[in-house]
Amino acid sequence: MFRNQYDTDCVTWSPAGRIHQIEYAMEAVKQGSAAVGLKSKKYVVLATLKRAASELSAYQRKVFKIDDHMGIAISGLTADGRVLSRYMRRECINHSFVYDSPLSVGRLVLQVADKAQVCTQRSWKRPYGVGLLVGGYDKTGPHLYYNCPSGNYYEYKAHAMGARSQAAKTYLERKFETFDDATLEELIKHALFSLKESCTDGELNSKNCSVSVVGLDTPFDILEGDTLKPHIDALDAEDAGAMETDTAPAAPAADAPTDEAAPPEAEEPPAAMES
Amino acid sequence: MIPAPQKHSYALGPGVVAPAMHPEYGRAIQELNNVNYPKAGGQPFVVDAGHGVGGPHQHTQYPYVTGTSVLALKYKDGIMVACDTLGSYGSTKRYKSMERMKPVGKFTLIGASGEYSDFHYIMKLLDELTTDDYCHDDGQNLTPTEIYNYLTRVMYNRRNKFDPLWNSLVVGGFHNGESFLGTVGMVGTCYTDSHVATGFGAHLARPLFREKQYDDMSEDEARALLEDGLRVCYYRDKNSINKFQIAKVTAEGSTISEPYALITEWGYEAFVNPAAAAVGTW
Amino acid sequence: MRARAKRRSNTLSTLFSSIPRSRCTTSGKTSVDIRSHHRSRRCFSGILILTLSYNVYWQIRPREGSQSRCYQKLNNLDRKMMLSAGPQQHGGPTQHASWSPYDNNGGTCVAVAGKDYCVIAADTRMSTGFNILTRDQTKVCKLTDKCLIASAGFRADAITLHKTLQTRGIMYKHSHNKSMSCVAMAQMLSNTLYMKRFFPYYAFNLLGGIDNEGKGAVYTYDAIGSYERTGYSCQGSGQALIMPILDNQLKAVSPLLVPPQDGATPLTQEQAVDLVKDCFATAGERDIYTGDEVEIYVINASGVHKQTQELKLD
Amino acid sequence: MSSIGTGYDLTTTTFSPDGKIFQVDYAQKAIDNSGTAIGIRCKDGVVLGVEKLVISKMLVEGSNRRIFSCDLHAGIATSGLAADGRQIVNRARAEAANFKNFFGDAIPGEVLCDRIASYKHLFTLYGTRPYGVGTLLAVYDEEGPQLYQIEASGVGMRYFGTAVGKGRQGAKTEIERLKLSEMTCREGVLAVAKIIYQVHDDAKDKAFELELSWVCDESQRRHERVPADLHATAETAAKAALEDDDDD
Amino acid sequence: MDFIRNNQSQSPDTGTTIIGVAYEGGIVIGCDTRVSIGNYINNRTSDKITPLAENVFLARSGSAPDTQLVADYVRHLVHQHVMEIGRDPDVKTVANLAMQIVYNNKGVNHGQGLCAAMVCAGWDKHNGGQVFAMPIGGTLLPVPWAIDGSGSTFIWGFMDAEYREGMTRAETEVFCIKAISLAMARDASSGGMVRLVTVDKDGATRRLVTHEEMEPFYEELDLRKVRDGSGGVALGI
Repeated sequence: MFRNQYDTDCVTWSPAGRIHQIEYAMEAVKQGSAAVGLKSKKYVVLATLKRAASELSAYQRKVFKIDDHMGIAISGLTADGRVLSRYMRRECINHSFVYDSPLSVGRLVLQVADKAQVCTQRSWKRPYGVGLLVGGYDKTGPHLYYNCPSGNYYEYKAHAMGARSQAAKTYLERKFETFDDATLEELIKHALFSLKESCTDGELNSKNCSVSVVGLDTPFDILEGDTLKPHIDALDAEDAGAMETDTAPAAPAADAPTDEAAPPEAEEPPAAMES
Repeated sequence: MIPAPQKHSYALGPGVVAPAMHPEYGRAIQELNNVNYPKAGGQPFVVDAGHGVGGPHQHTQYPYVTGTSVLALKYKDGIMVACDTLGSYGSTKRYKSMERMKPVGKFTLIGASGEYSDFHYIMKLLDELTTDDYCHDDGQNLTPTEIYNYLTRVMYNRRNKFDPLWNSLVVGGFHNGESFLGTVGMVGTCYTDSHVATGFGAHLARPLFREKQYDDMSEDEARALLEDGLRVCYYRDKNSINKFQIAKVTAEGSTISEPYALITEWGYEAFVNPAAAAVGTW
Repeated sequence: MRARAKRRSNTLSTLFSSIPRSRCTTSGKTSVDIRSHHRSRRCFSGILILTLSYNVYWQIRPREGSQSRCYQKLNNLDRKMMLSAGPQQHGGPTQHASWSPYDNNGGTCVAVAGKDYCVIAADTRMSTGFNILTRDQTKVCKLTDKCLIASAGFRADAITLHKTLQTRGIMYKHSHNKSMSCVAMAQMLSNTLYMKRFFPYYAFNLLGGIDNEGKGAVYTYDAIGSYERTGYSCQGSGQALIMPILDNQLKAVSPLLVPPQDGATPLTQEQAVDLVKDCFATAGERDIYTGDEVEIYVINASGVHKQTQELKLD
Repeated sequence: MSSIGTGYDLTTTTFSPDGKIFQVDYAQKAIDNSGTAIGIRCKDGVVLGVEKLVISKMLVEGSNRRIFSCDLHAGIATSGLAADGRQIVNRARAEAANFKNFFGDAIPGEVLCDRIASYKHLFTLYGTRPYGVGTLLAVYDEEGPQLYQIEASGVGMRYFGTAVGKGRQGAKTEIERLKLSEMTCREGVLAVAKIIYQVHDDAKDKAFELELSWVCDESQRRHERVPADLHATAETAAKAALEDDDDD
Repeated sequence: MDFIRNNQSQSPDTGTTIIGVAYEGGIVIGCDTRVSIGNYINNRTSDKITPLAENVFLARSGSAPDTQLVADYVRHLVHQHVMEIGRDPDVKTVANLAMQIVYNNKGVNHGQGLCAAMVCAGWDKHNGGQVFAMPIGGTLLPVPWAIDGSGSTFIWGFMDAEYREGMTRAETEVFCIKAISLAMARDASSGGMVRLVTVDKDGATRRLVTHEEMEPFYEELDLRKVRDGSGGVALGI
């Protein structure tokens, strides 16, 4: 791995005006297993791929409920993610204690981002090594945000992060314009389809993935195991059907050229520096 | 001693500080002032800890410049609030153009009876909150209910410190097609209703409201009823003057009228010689 | 110059018993801060120690001859203010303002537990003195799917107590991945009340719900956290009117029995609801703080069900 | 003197032998690589404009703004690291709120500029890195409309018109041609939009969103986004002007 | 010296009359000059009008140390502020600082708060002449005129009846002198002379009016005549 003298802490600018430590922290997000998020006009769906440390271990937790109207999916350092989720929960509780209303998703995301920025500018700290997909529903409707270790945050209509997320992203980029009016069922389906693109070791099943939903009159809920199974089964059924009809756009094979055109490495670092 | 800027958790808004900071507040403030401290975060449950920190204790143990009753009711298009413009000083009618109703954001209105300086302070807290909303510019502004709940916390927590804000507040607003009307007292007593009144008005005007107010009443009816309430208060509350403002909040936003006077009735025949029927009485 | 400095420090010592301290903030503003070290804040614990029973409301008010420092403070108010045409001059000393941190907003709560259900009910009147503040203020708060609390007394305290319990319930759920049981909630309510023992919540609480075995449970409290599981109970302004009826109709289980009994009443759910309605109708006749409407919640295996009953509006 | 590899450019606490603090220069570099932000002071107010580069088509339109209000009467446009920019904005908001709390009135432009500049300067002094963000500050206070620019180094200066970011050179040249003292903000908005479209480099960056804000008499001296219709007009006019240029 | 000893524990109180009146283009702020401890007048020529800035003045009533302290702090803060903004401060800014010090110290003096009833007035280029009433308790109100102090109780009626909008500078000064001397005529705690400060766009002018220049009121002797040897003649009889 290439190294230089400007990349050992986050308080050193490189001559090109970059901060390598932040970019490395963003690499940590890519090491985590994939998570995707997408929204319609009424709902937000987060779907995650869970890893198990060994055959004998349980699958890791990737999704955290923050409040009835909000939840997050994480990729990267789980411990960092838990710290942030605890912080977010506390903020939500505080807010509803004082105002008797749920905290705005955007405002909380902004706070988290500001918190993350502080870690990119102190010699005794390191950036958070975790990316958050925040899905929530508030006064202004459903929102999907991505919080980056750099302290940047973006509001997306659909997004994917984590290992091999580019494949999922490609799927979403192709389809996201149809999400606005999609039903919850369809959204979940799209989430699982896109997640599947990022899944390499084996099949998607109700154990290694989880889906969470939140939206209009729908408190945040995590579908795992048995509650998820029907959706996975429906997916498999449709998958089989799709093979015969419109398989072309969704087929993994079609992704290869796109992947080259926009490799994740090319896209992410400027994102840290920019806008 | 000096007017210290409010330090508060961004999560909770001005006047609201996390309890984790509270025991060692001085240190926490230092950390907040420190550039290195993240300006976000906080823990639950202590509202308005900005008080008595470091500096001397603040206690309004006595109200000085005070306003009397505030009356309010719901009607078809929203809510209507009214009060006079007198700032009493004991029983001196000292300031006669004191506005006791203020808008908070576009769709909420606060009316205050009690100590004016405390009301001023409360408005400062709320202005900080609304300015914050303005700056975020994300379409999320405080709703009347949120303001009401926030004020309840502020009043209650000051009471907990034996340092009450000496006010009874009326919070009225209109949001998402619904009227809101509530009131908060100096110890945090709060309730919402279709009509409310603070101070003397609770005794003098509310019986009228109970009889005549209904949520679908027209604006003219509502105004007439409210003016009846004001008139009764003016007849029987010595700390009131015949100079009133009436305000409403509807889907269009809030408006506060210019001060105006009510026609009062002093022409009853019996008033000429009230003791005529029983000579020797008063 | 010297004389001036002297005057200033004299002033300060009389005013604040401390000297001003300069302090520089990071934003480059220099500001001056005076700190007061007078210990008035502490004195409150002095009087509040009196408040062992839950007659707190009366004992906490300043009494004739009670010379605890904080009330001296209240009484000595504004000697100086007199000189500048302060309000007192006009109103005379009788206008002296004082305040109590408590109010009593009245209201009555009743709860009855059966084998597999719990009924918990409260009226909706909120009053202060002879004034009805509102006729439609719920006193009942849902804490979990299987546990409700009803509180009479000082509304602001009750609201805060309910919010605190709800919040802790959420935190518990976040960290344990399950809701708090009714039994746990009952213990936590006791702890919460006891923690504020020296400045108590002036709230009279009943906690009702279904316990882990599915049995109905009623927990009854005093203001500072002493609590007991019973089969039925009543709290609030109508307590003295309703409790005899309940005792008459139902038999309390002796707390001396070994092993302890849960005390659930033998009534069916419908009978229990009827009994509660009768109780409120009775209290509404004679207690000015009870009236307007009763909200009756039934908690059983199928969830929480609400019904209401009209009371007199007088 | 070259900086790289000398070891004099690794921390803000090190001067190079010829008296430079290279870390500040490097931070400036991050700003220079970022989307252009420009501000002009017209006779009745100040206009801010930003070329916000869009990194993904799945982003929600209008999100991640780079122009912020920091009080009713003051706004900030940032260029450089967005996350750093927000910290500056937070600080500016806190300063404005503190000032209002303390003195009971809106913070004057020069004071706010001063406070932000001091804050940035602090980060060039010790164990932190300088902020990689250039700031344009638009204020309309009792003394009239004012435009300030605060650099990463902590230098704050008042301008009639200025620009930061990638296209700053071209933008400044264009601004110099404007008769700012005779211009209203309505005209200013059109000019700003046009300049941003002109300096945008299609070859390097594809998509961008134009952000416009103003604080002027027409907006009741409040800093707010330019009204949607005017924004649309400005954008159309800018695109048209660009095509005209291409034709020539 | 019983009359002093009995009051030793008390700080001097400026049982006082103070006034501030705005006119088109400026303000007049005025006070009497008496400071007493109990019945003893310990200063008969005091100055209760304190400059807070070049263009803003504070008339103080209440406890002398309390109000002096407030004034000192405000001056300190205003100096810093003036340096930061590089021009004279706005009147409302200065008044707000004074108010905040009073409001934020409600708990001092064993819970009594600062005994400070003041009138703050001045002129600035943004808003012209302004008067702020600052009664005890930390209330701050912009008003066309304000009076305070023990003597003010005697002249509310006069102020209500005689104040009118659109007075000139000279008329306003006469109005203020008359108001204060009326108060001095009935309030034992107010007396001595009348001090005035007039502030307009050209700056502040001080003026001191002695008894001998003042018009006598009901049952008073005309001191103007005492001085010129024509003897004191009771008026209005």
